[in-house]
Amino acid sequence: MPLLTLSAALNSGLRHALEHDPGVVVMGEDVGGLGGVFRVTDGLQKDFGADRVIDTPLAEAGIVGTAIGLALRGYRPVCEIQFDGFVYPAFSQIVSQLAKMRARTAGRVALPVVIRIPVGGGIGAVEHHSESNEAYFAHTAGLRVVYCSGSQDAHWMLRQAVECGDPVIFYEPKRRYWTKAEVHDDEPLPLDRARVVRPGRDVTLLAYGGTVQTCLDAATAAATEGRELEVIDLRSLAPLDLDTIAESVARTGRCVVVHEAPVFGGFGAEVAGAIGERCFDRLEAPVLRVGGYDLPYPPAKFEEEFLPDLDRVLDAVDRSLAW
Amino acid sequence: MPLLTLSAALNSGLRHALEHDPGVVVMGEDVGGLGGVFRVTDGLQKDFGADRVIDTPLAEAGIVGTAIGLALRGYRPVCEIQFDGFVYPAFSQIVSQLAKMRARTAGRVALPVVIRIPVGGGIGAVEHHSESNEAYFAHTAGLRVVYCSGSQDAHWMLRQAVECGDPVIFYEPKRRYWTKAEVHDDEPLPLDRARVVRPGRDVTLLAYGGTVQTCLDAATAAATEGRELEVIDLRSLAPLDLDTIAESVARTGRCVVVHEAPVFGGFGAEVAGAIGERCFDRLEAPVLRVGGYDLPYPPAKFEEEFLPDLDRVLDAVDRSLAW
Amino acid sequence: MEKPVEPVQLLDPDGRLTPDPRWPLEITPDLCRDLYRRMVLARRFDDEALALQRQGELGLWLQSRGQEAAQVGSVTALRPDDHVFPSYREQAAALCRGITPEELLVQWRGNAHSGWDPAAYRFHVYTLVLAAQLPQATGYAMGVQRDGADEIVAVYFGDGASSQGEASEALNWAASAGVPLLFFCQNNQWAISTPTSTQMRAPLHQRAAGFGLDAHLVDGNDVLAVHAVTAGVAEQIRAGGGPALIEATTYRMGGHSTSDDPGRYRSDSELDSWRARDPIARMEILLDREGWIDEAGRAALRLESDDLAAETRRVCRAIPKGEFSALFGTVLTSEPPHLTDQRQRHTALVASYLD
Amino acid sequence: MEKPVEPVQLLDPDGRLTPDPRWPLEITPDLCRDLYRRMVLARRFDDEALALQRQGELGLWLQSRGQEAAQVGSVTALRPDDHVFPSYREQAAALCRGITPEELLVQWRGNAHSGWDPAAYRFHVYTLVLAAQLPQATGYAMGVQRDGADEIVAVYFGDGASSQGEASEALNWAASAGVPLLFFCQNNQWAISTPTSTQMRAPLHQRAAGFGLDAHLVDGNDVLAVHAVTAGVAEQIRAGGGPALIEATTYRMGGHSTSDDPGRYRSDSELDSWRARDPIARMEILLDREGWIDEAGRAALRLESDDLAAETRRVCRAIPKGEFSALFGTVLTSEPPHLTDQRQRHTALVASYLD
Ligand SMILES: Cc1ncc(C[n+]2csc(CCOP(=O)(O)OP(=O)(O)O)c2C)c(N)n1
Ligand SMILES: Cc1ncc(C[n+]2csc(CCOP(=O)(O)OP(=O)(O)O)c2C)c(N)n1
Ligand SMILES: [Mg+2]
Ligand SMILES: [Mg+2]
Repeated sequence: MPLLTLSAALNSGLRHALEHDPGVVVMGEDVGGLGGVFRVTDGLQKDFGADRVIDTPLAEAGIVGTAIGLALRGYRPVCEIQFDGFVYPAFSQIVSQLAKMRARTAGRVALPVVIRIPVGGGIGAVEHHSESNEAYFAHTAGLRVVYCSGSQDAHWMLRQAVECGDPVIFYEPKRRYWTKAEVHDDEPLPLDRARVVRPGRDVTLLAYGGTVQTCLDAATAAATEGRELEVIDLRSLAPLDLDTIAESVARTGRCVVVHEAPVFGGFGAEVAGAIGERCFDRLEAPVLRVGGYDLPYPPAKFEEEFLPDLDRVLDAVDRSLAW
Repeated sequence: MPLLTLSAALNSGLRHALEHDPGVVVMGEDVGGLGGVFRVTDGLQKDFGADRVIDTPLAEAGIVGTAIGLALRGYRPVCEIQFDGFVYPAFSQIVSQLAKMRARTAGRVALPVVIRIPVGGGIGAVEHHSESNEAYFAHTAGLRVVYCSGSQDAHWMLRQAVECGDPVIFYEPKRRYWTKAEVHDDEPLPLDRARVVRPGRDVTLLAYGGTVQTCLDAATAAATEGRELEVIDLRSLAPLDLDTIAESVARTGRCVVVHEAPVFGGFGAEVAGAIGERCFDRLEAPVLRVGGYDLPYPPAKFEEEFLPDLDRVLDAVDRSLAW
Repeated sequence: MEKPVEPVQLLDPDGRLTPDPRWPLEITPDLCRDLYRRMVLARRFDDEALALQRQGELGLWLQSRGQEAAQVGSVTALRPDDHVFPSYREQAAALCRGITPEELLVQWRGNAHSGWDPAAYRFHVYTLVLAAQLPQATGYAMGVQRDGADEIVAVYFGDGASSQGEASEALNWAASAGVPLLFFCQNNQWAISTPTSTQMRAPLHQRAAGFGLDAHLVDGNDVLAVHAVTAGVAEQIRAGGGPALIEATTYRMGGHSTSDDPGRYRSDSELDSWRARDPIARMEILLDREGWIDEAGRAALRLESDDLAAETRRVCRAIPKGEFSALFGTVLTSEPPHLTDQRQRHTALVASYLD
Repeated sequence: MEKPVEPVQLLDPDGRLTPDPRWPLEITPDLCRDLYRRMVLARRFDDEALALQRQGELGLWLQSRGQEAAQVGSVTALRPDDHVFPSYREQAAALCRGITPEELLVQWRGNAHSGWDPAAYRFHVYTLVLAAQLPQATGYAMGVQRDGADEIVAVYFGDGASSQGEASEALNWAASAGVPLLFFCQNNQWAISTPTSTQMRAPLHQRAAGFGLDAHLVDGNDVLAVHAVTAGVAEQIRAGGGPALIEATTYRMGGHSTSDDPGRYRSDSELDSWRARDPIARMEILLDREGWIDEAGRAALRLESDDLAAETRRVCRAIPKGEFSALFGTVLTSEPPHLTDQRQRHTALVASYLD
C-alpha cells in the first residue's frame, strides 16, 4: 500500500482510467509536457500520446465545449481547469449545455465529462487562484459535484467519476496536493456517499476538501477537553448524502458545517436548511456555519484570518454546546 | 398616480435616470429601435440617441466587459441581458471583474454598473428563457442583488440601483411585465430593505419577484380558513434584510420561503440557514422551502407543475402549522 | 482592408445559369428538381408551422422562409453520415435528413426541449444558446479525427452568433487542431433587430480566413451555388484539408420569431428587394425555361405539399403531453434520492387535489 | 492562406540600423539613450524582484525579461493621458508611467490585490484573468469616443490570451464600434508551456485584419521599430482611423513565473537563439558604435540601476501588512450589516486569543 501525495493519487487514477478505457482523453491547459501546474497529469502524455492527453488552446469555454463534443462522439473527456477562478469562461457551457443535455434530450444523450478543478486557498496564491465556487455548481441540476480530501478518495473518486456516466465537477483541494497518505485497494465507498471520518457523540462537524483536516484537528484538540466531536467528510455535495448526516445529527443534536467559501449563500446554507428541516426535533442548537467571510478572497497575507481555522471551528463548537 | 405595467414602470425609471444623469447609458442586444424584447427600453433611443441607448453586438461578455470599461471612464451603464439563461457568457466578467473591482483596488475603483435580467418562468417560453439564477450572484461578494415584484418597486428600485454606486444585479420577473399597478412618488423604501406586504400572525411567507403574488394569493385563500399569513417581499437578496425577517418570524414562529429556483442550494437555503440560527428559540416548526424541483427548467407544458403555486405554498403552510 | 469578394453565384435571380469553373457542378434536371422539391416542401412546412403557432397550437415558431436554398443546398452536399450541428432555424436542413414534422414541432409546442434522436439522424438537437454548438462541433470533429474516420462535421450558425466569444474560440481551435469541420454561416442580415453592420465591420468569411480557415462567400439564395461550393469544400475537408467556413448571404424573410415585430426595425422596401431574390422563384424560372418540370410534376408536388401540410397539422395536435414525473429520471443516469422524494411528494400532492 | 509578413525592424540584432520609409522615426542619440536607459532599469528591477521572490520576500514573480523593448518602445510612444490596460507582466511599461517599485511589488508580496491608483497613472491595475481587460479597454475607449476626447486607449495582452473568446469579442466589438483603441500583443512564443503553434494556426495580426482592424507585425525586440510603429499607429487612431492591433514578436526569457519549470518544455538552444536577439544588447551595440554613450554615461546608469535595486529591496521589505478588518469596508460603497457583524466577531475572536 503505497504512500502517495494527493496529486500522485490523482495521477494514478487518471493513468488507470487511460489504461482501461480507450475512450478516456485528458485535456486542458499545460496538461501535456508540463504535466499540469500541479503535476497531476505528469508523464501521461509521454505514455499515452498527444492524442489522448491533449494540450489545448487557452480557452476554457472551448475546453468544456469540445469535451462535450468529444463525449457526443463517444469519448470520456477529463478536463483540467488550471485554477478555480478560471472556470467561469466555461460557465455557460457547463450550466446550460453539459448539465442540461441529458434532461434536454429526455435521457437520450448522456455526457460523461469530468471537470477537474484545483480549488480553494491556503497556498498563498495571488487573486483568482483560491476561489471556492462549489455552491454555483451544486445548485445546478444535472451535475454531480464531488470533493476529495485525501489521497485514497482522490484516486478512487476520480476513477468512479470517470466511470459514472454523468457530468462531474471534481474538486481537488490545492493545499492538500502534497500531503501523503496510503492508497489501498479496499472496495471504495460509492461516489455519492458521505464518510464518518471520526466518530463522536457531542457535536457533528461537517466538512469537505481542505476543511476536513481542519475539523479533524479541532476534534483532536476538543478531545483533550473531553469533548467528542464527530467529523463527517461530505465527499459528494450533489447529490448530498443527507441520510448519513441526519443519522449523526440525530445522535449529537448539534452540528457545525465548515467550508472555505463565503458563508452567505454558500453550500453550508443548503446543509443547514436541510438539517434544520430533517432534524428539527432533535436539534439542541442551531446548525452553525463556519466559512470564509463574505468578501472576495483576500490577498495572501490575510488568508489565514479569512479561512476557517481550528480556533473558529472550536468557537462554533463552544457556541453550539453553550446553546 | 398613473397605472403602469411593470415594463412601463422600468421604462420610466430608465428615462428618469437618462434625463437626470448624463453619465447614464443603456446598452444591450436590441434595446434600441426594437426597445428590447420586453419593450423596457421602448422609445429611449429615439429620445436620447444611439450614443446613450446602445444596440450592442451579440456578446454578453462584451456587454458587461465594455460596461465595466465605460464605468472606469466615469459612465453609469445599465446593461440589459435579453434573457436569464444568457447571462452565463458574461459570468466571468461579472463575478471576477465587476464584483471584485472595488475590493481588488482597496476601494479605489467603484463600478456603478446595473445589469438588468428578465428572470423566471410562467410565460410558456422555450428552454433557457425561464431560469432563476439569483443564487449564483447572491453568493458572490461585491454584488447587490435585487428583485422587483411590481410596478412601484420596478420604477424606484431601478432608479436607486443606478444611483447606488455599486454593481447591481437587477431582476425583473417576466411573468409580471404586463401587470399594471400604481407608481406613486412617496419616499421609497431603501434599496436594501425587505417589505411586509401583508401582515399576519400565524405563518411568515418570504418571497421575491414572481412568487410574491403567489404568496399573497395563498394568504387570501388561507384567510378564508381563518389563518393569517404574513407575506414579506425580500426585494434585496444581497444584502439581505434579516432584521425585518427575524422580527416577523420571532412573532409567528413559523416560516415558509418561496422561490422559483430549484430548492437545492437555492437562495431559500440561505434564508432557512440564517433564520434557523437567528430565530432558533422562537421557531415552532422548521423553516420550510417551496421552490422549483431540482430539475433543469422543464418544457413549457410542465412549468405549472414545476413552479411553486398556491397549492404547494398552502401545503407547506399546513405542514408548518401541523408541526 | 481587403476589397470585397463577390459571392459565388451559378443561378441568378432571373434564373440565368452561369457556370463557375472553380465550382464545377453537373447541373442535371434531376438535381434541380430534387433541390426545388425539397425547398418547396420546406417552405410549406414552415408556413404550416407558422399558421399552427398563430392558432395557438405552438408556443413559438422561428421561420426559415428565405433560407431554404442555404440549408437544402448545403445539407444535401454532405454525406448522410456526416454529423450536423444545427442552430435553431434549420428545419429545411432537418427535413432533408428525414427528421419528421412531429419531431420538429414538439419542442415549439412546449412538450419537450428537443424532438429527435441526434444519433439516429446524425443531426444534433437544436441549440438555443447562441454559438454554444460551435465548440461542441469542434470537439465532435476532434473525435472523428481521432477515430481516423472519413466523415466530416458541419455546424450551422448565424451572423449574430458569430459575435459570441465561443464562435471565435471554435474557429481558432478548429484551425489550430486541423479538424474536419465545416462552419456554415447563414448571414441573413439580421440578429433579431440588429443588422449585420452593428455586428461586425469586416465580412465573416474574411474573419475566418484570418483565423487560418479556408473561407468562401456564396449567394445563399442560389441553391446550386450553395450545393456546388459545399460539395467542393466538403471534399477538401474530407481529404484532410482542415476546417473551412462558408458564409451564405441570405435573408430572413419572416420576423425573428412569431414574437417579433420586424416592422419596428426594417423597411418593406428592403424586404421587397430580397423577395426579388427568392431562392425558390429563381429555380422555378429555370425549371420552366428548360422544361425540366411539367404540369404533372407540378401537380404531384402540390399534392405532396398539401399532404405534408395536412400531416403537419395532424401530428402537431396529436402530440401527447407526456408525464411531468418522467422528468425526474432524466437528470442523472440514476434518479438520486432527493429527486425520488420530490417526485413522490409531487405525485401525492397532485393526487390529493383530486380527492 | 496569406504569405507570411516580415516584422518591421529598424535595428537588427547586430545593431545595424535600416530605416523603414513606412515608419519614419527621427533616431536621435537622446531617444536611443532614453529608451536604452528605461530598458536597463526595467531589467534591473525585474532581476531584483526575481531575487526577492527567491529570498521569500515575494510570493510570486512574473518576469518581463526579454520583453523590455516591446513594453518600453510602445508605452513611450503613447501620450501620458492615453489610458493603458496592462496584463500582468508589464512592469517595464509601468515603470515608464512612473509607477513605483513598491506599488509594483505589493500585489506579489501578497499584501493587496493591486498596488496603484489607475486614475493617477492612467494605467489600469493588472488583470490576471486572461483577456478580461480587453472588453474593458474597449468600453473605456467607447467612453473616450463619447467624450469626444483626443485620447486613445492601449491594451496589452499575450499570445495565449488571444485564444480566449473575450479577446475576439473585443477585437470584433472595437472594430464595429470604431473606437480609439490600440491592441498590443506581446507574442512571446509561450503561454506557460504551450507554444504559439498550439494556440493558433494563422498569425494574430492576420486574425485582427480579418476582424477589420488595421494590423501590424513588428520585431518586438527592436525598441526603435516598436516605438516607430506604435507612434505611427497611435497617430492614425487619434486621427479617427479606428482601432488597430500591433503584434510584437518577442520572447519570454524567464520561466512563466517563479513557480514554473521551463526546462520541462523548452530547449536551451531555443533560449540561446533568442539571447542572440536580446533587445538591450543590440541597442548597446548601436550606442557604442555611434559613440552615443560614453563611460561616464555608462557609470551613471550603473549607479542609477544600483540605486533602483537597493530601493526595490528596501521598499519591498518595508511594505506594511495592513489590517484584515479594513477589507470589510471595501466590498460595497457602504459596509452592509452582516459584514459589520462579521468584522466585529472576527476582531473579538482574535482579541480573545490574546487573553
Ligand atoms: C447567448 C445568447 N444571447 C442571446 C440570445 C437571444 N437571441 C436568440 S436569437 C438571437 C439573434 C440571433 O441572430 P443570428 O445569430 O443572426 O441568427 P438568426 O436568428 O438570424 O438565424 C438572439 C439575440 C441567445 N439565444 N443566446
Ligand atoms: C482565464 C484564464 N485561464 C487560465 C489562466 C492561467 N494562466 C495564467 S498566465 C497563462 C498563460 C498566458 O500566456 P500569454 O497570454 O501568452 O501571456 P504570457 O504569460 O506569455 O505573458 C495561463 C494559462 C488565467 N490566468 N486566466
Ligand atoms: Mg441572422
Ligand atoms: Mg505568451
